[in-house]
Amino acid sequence: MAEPLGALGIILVLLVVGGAVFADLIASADPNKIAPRDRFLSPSIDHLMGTDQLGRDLFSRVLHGGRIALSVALFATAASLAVGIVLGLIAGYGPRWLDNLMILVFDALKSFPTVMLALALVTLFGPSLTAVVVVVVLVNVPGYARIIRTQTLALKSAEFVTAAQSMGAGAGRILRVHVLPNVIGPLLILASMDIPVVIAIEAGMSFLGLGVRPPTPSWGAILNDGFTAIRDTPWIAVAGGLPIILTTLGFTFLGETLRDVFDPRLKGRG
Amino acid sequence: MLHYTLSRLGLAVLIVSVAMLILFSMIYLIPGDPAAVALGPRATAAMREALRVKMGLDQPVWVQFWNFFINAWQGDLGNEVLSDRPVSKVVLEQLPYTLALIAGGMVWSVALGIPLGCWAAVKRGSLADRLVGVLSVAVIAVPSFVVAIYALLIFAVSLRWLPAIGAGEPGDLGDQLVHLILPSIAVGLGWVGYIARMVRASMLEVLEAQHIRTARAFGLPDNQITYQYALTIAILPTITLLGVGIGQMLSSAVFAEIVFARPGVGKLVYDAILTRNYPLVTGAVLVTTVLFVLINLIADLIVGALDPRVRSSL
Amino acid sequence: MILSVRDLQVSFPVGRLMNRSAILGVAGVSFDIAAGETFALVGESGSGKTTLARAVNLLQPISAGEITFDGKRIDGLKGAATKPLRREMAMMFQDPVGSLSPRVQVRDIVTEPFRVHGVEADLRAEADRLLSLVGLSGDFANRFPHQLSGGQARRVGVARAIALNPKLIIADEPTAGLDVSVQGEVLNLLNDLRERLGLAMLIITHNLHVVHHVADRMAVMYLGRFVETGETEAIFQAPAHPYTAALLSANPEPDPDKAKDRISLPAEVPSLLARPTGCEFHTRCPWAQSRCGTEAPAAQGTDRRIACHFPLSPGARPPAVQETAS
Amino acid sequence: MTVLSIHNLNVTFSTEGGDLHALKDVSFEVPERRIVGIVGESGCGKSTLINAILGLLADNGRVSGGEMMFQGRDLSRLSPREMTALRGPQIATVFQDPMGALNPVISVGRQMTNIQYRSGLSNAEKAERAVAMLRRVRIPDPEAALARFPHQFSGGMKQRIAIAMALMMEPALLIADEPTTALDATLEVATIELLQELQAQIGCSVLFISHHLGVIAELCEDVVVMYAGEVVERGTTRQVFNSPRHPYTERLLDCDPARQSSRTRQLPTIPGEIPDLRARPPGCIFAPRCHRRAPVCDTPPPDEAVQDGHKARCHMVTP
Repeated sequence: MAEPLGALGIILVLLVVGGAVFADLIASADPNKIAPRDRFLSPSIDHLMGTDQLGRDLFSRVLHGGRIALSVALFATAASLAVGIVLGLIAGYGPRWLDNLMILVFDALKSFPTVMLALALVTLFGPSLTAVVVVVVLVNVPGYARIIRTQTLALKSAEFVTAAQSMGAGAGRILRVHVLPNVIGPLLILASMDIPVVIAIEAGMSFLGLGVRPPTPSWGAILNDGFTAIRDTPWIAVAGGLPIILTTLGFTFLGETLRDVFDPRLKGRG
Repeated sequence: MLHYTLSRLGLAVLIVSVAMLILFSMIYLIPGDPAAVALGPRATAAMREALRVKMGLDQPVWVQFWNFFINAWQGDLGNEVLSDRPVSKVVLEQLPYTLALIAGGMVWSVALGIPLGCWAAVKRGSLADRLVGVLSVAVIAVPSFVVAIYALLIFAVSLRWLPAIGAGEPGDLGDQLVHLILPSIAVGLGWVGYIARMVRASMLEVLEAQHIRTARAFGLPDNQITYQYALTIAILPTITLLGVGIGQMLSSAVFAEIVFARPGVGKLVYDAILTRNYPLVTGAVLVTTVLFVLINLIADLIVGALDPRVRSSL
Repeated sequence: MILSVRDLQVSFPVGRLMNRSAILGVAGVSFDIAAGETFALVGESGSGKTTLARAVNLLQPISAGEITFDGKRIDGLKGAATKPLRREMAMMFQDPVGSLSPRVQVRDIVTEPFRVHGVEADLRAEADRLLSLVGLSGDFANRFPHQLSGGQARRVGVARAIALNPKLIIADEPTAGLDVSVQGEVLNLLNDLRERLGLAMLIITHNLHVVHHVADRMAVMYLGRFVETGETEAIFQAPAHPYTAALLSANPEPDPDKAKDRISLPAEVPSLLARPTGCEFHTRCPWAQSRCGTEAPAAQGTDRRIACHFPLSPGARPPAVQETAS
Repeated sequence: MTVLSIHNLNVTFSTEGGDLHALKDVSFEVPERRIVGIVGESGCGKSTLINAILGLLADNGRVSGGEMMFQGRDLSRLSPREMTALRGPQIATVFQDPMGALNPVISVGRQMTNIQYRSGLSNAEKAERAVAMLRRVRIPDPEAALARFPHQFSGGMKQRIAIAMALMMEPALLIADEPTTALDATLEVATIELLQELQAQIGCSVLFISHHLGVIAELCEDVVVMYAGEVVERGTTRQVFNSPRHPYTERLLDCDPARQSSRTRQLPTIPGEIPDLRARPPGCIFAPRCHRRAPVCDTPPPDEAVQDGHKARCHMVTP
């Protein structure tokens, strides 16, 4: 992958992160302030992206929506990683029957189509950000755990691990010193490349009205507002979709470049 | 091969069973009384109790699960709340629309993705390779529902080239196909990228293999090496990936059906959630899960049939 | 005796559900190693030599037999009970680089036994001491395994093995993957350390010539059994089992005038799933007679034990081969 | 008549750390119907040499000088298409790893008929030739073997199948790249005998690469000793093994434990490491490790002829 792509990725990511962090400074308008007189205004100097059906400033809502998207992405990814690593190490290094059982559960979890799983969960527990995080963890953990498990299994019979066993080292020490440092690198890279996927899940669930609850600004929710009024006020849909596209592209380009730099062996995988 | 087929089949049954257990646990974990939730706030205590007995909620957990499990394997997913029709029947009515959409997305993404990936691998390092690489990554990154909405906005609303909503007139194949174009673009676009990348990566891996070097050392023509010696091996992981891909397309199909107001399982579930029609939701989730497992099973069997190493392993 | 092994068997399950059975990777072997002695196990791939070594090191469960180490029965020990033993018995593995943890510095690799066994020591000083014992300068302490050549990595492996002054070192193919010019270095180092530290060694190798220069006694393995055991020098002077003779001739002196008298073995090594009847070597033995196909030979002798009905006399040549070139 | 004559061959790889001069002024000949051995330790350039001859150098490598004359044509000047036409029918190769050398998803018979695509024979004739060749390498039940896949054969049989494929087209030159290294010692003997026998029948020349001195001594008539990408000594096997003139050859032969017929506790070694090929010393490449080093060794050594056909690249050689 060419370096310029990485640079483009960094710029996009910085824009999105900067916009989210400094949302209050950049956009003076309150993202949730309802102004019935200003409904459906097209983009102008006052409202860079126009306003929605409740007269809220879309530019401000988009920037604040970035906060939701990024924090959900980071938190859910970190949670998936923690759970995935622990379960993967247990499955890979533990007894055979436990491994078989865990793999079966992972496979069963993966056999739910993502959105179907999300729909089922939300039906049962109600729409919320927690539901989004739970869905992301349930979707990611089987994959992460499998990667760690496969590599742990391969390392289990590696000579340097057998050497540590023969020296009398316990399972904890072997996993910590000899296994984890050798398996975590590729997973971190893959997880960083999953950030755009997580952002898409959050936006998608919010689009269906199953994620954040109104009036909290979210890109998916804005997109849904735009979709409802797509024939008359297309700019709302554009305002909701554009940040999703730019963010996922930015993180993907950055992740690809990072992977090529740190771990060329993984090239083209995933 | 028989052993392989049977063990794969057994595994698939096991996975579906565990998936049922997970789904059942989720239902069982619902805070509150499912009967009360199903009947709404205006129901009397007697009505709730009657429904509890009817739903078997008065029995121990394991009996409830066993009943659910046995009934589900027999195709009985309960009745939906609104019209009291069998859930399985309602879901199966909608399934063909979803399958048509997935097939549409799969066909064009395979037809484009495999040649692109092959081409990029053979022309490794060239401008074409890089271009395919960047475009693949880009189309993978953009979520399918955004593609769906933008496609709707551009081709249906602005340009008015293609119809925006519905699945077309029943019986009119041409109209149905026209209505399929935009949704299958939305569903398949990312998969062009996935497939191209996968084919490229596994082609490159195979082309490095010792036996390819041997084939070159025997002076075989490049085309034969690429297509007969390398692609036959490189295609195997791609077939597995396609099995997984159909599961992801089931997800994308939900969005595409909602955005383009198409009938289908996705639209069905979405509407069921809005009307709190829970048996329909869980039933549809189970059906799509079984479908997904079945497709993966088929992909595994195809790989097995194509790979002599698997074929002869008992 | 530092190590006594009696009738050791290791079996592996094979097949699935319906037709499950077991094969014997090690099919009943006995040997002793005295303190300070070097004993070598020689065999080709599939002979069970590595399995045997792993069983002695309790890395592989055994199915029958006894292992006595330093006067104590150790077979059947599990989990924490094996820990004291692991200070006394160190194992070196085949792959010089691959047996070193890739993300750990050499300094921490050679002192890992101290950490594992909670031995209080100045680890920095210990690392320097161990590295200088194996002839590496202190600069190597900061390197990672992939920054070492095969010979250097092997030395680091040796340093780790001797870290806690074990009584026995088990070395699995100590010269595998090394160039001839480096093999000598490693063998010299092992000889040298053995004399200075009074170690006993169990060396596993497929290369007979390695054995010649380091081992006091040796055993030749075929299909999980010893076919010949004895003083190394005596076996090299006059191999008595036909398999030993074939192995010895398979690795000839690089001399164009002498190289031609190899003993060539027809057929391939039989599968452990279908062990031949009688003497298990008879399917490939140029000297085999009808008795060999029906009756298993018992190992004869005390110091020198040979499992063969018709041991070779010194300098024996295979009987005129009837038809190998058809 | 020589089949292959390599003269002052240089191969360079461009790497991130600068140009790597992998082969420097390599010269030797493979006469007709003779078996020439190339011996050297890891990093000596054996594999690069084979890849250069076959025109299969990695993308970052190139022939940067010299010529490789094969039947009157310089291999380094042939187009990829002409090279492809030579590989197989004229120059055949057996590689080291019998496990990976055959395509896992194509049947043995199909692979053996595929490589005869230029022969113009009918499919039945191609299959017949394949069966005949498998019989010659002693594969049991060769007709049935055609329908089987590589994983259904043992390592030794796979290597014999690879040999059968290489010799089926009766090439003028067979390149054998450590064909017995992955095999057990007793199988190695059988494989070498088979190679010897087939070579005599077919009458091809063989370029046999090995790090195993004993095998070279047994099989080869001529030997080329390589060190760090250079040919340091060459001659008939007797000349080189009985009276080595280059200090490296001398030491290498000493190091072989098989040479120490009496038991010793102090085996000879060659101290030091192969130099970085990105920065070759101006003088003799072996000088830093040489026990006979003199000031003159800082200048490039001559390719000194010791006697008829026996040459050593060393200042210290006196004819």
